[in-house]
Amino acid sequence: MDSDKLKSEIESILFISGEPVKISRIAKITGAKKPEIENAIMVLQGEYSGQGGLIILTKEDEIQMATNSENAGIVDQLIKSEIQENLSRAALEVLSIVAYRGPMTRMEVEAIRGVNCSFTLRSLLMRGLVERIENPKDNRGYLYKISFEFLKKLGIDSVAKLPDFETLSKDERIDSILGN
Amino acid sequence: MDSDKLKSEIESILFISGEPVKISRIAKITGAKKPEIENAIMVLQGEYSGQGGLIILTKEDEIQMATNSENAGIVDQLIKSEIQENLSRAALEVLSIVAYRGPMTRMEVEAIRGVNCSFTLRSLLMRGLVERIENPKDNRGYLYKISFEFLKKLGIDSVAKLPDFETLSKDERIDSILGN
Amino acid sequence: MAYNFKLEKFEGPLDLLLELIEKEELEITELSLAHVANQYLEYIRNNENIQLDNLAEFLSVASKLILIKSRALLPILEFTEEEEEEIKDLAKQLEEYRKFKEAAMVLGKIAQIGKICYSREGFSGVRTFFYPPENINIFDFKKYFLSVLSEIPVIEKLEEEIVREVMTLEEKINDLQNFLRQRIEMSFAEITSGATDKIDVIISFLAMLEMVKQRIIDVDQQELFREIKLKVKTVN
Repeated sequence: MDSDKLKSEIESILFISGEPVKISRIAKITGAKKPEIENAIMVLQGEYSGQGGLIILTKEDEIQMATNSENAGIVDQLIKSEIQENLSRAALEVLSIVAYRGPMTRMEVEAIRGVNCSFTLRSLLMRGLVERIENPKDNRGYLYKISFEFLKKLGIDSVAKLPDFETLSKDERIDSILGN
Repeated sequence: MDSDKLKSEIESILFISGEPVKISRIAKITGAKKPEIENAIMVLQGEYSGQGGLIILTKEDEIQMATNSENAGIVDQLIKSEIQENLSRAALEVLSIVAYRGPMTRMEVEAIRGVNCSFTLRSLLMRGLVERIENPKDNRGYLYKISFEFLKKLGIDSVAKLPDFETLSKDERIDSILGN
Repeated sequence: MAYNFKLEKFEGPLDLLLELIEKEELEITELSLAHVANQYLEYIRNNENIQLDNLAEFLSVASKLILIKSRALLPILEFTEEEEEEIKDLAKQLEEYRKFKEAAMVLGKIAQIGKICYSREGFSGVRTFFYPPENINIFDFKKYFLSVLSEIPVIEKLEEEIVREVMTLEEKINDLQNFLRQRIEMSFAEITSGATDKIDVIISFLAMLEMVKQRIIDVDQQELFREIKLKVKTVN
């Protein structure tokens, strides 16, 4: 498929959808292959990373179009935004653990914080800052991971842009067990 | 004002609005002068006139961002796939909550499920399974309820005809979580 | 004891421990943990702000600190492999927690700047279609509603009850003192023979160490792995 055409179609899809869109869904709609799409997204993300008013957020196998965080002050005036509640220290700790180490179970979050986190996780889920998926290894449990809402709140286009992502996302203890 | 900065701000404004925006409104939000804005729009329109997925439409003193008409077929398919997708478990849960407890706010649905439901509610609204009415207690918010059309399709004329409606709609676990 | 954050609210035992170590400008090591153990124990003894649902976690860290501290106080004590592991783990866990506590502060600052990306309302401007799902009936509604109800967390009354039954450290010390005066000499095993759970044993041991420190009692262990004997210190 013509790569400019594909890029153009992805832009249209992201604009209309407004929400995060799965790459597999883009493949289904455009008829393009996954690697082609991933390539087009990479090019698009590069094009949108400048000073322009729009950016493209990526997370795992999903992408979303949003406004450049530099323009937050301007956009703020346009939308009747819900009151941005401040994040408590507990919320920030759980968020940072899930952002750098997720997807992970609640137990794994609690092992790092040393306290029960069910209340904090629930409130983050309700605010949409954290998502949960079923745990493939435990059909009664969940895995928690960061959401697009979180990326948007921090104004970054992917988790890799988090401060010190390379070092903090690594669990030395796990590495040492695996002998790396 | 820096013309690149102004262009960027206009892009953000148009993206978020989706609808036609008056130039005078842009002037008010950005603090730029009208001729500056008209100039920036001309440049933007040039940039958006290519093969890209988004275009900028102007009509008299209004401008709007929209998808390239070349991609109309793709956009139609996106909407169709959104509507015809099978209902997820999350969607079925939200439907049942809104059925037994509606009309209710989004926050209430989320408190009961413990998970953010904005995407799910939006999708149910779009399919006409749920409808929203203005919240008499909060003029910026909405109340959600099962649509009458959907009830008819289910073969009942009121939610009170749902199985065990009397007991289930008054379940004390919900009161405890909503703090009633 | 001189510490000035009695009223501060800590996010948990690790938070408290980290704060104590950082206040003394120490690295996280077994030695520094032993150094701040007293302050930690003092804190949980005096502080009534510890939330009930966190008490068990505070006590679990306390028990590890007691192991560490008792190694310093009673060098003759032998540790099992498991206990050695626990001591090492606490230092590692604290190191790990510190990374994320710092990361959380950085994220908090970024969030506070308010440079938010905004997305559009999903499918805004697209008109609604009535597209009902096939094969769904009103009994499905009941089924899914029941499953939602079953997932609502029940506020646990249980924990409160457990905590109420646990004696405070203060009470335990008084208890031990009275008991000791009657018996003059007894073993740690005897003291804890009436213990109902691990927390009770921990508190007893904690109290014992506290009394050693306050020179109320003498501790004596004849041989490795033998009973620890407690004696009320004879006044010279």
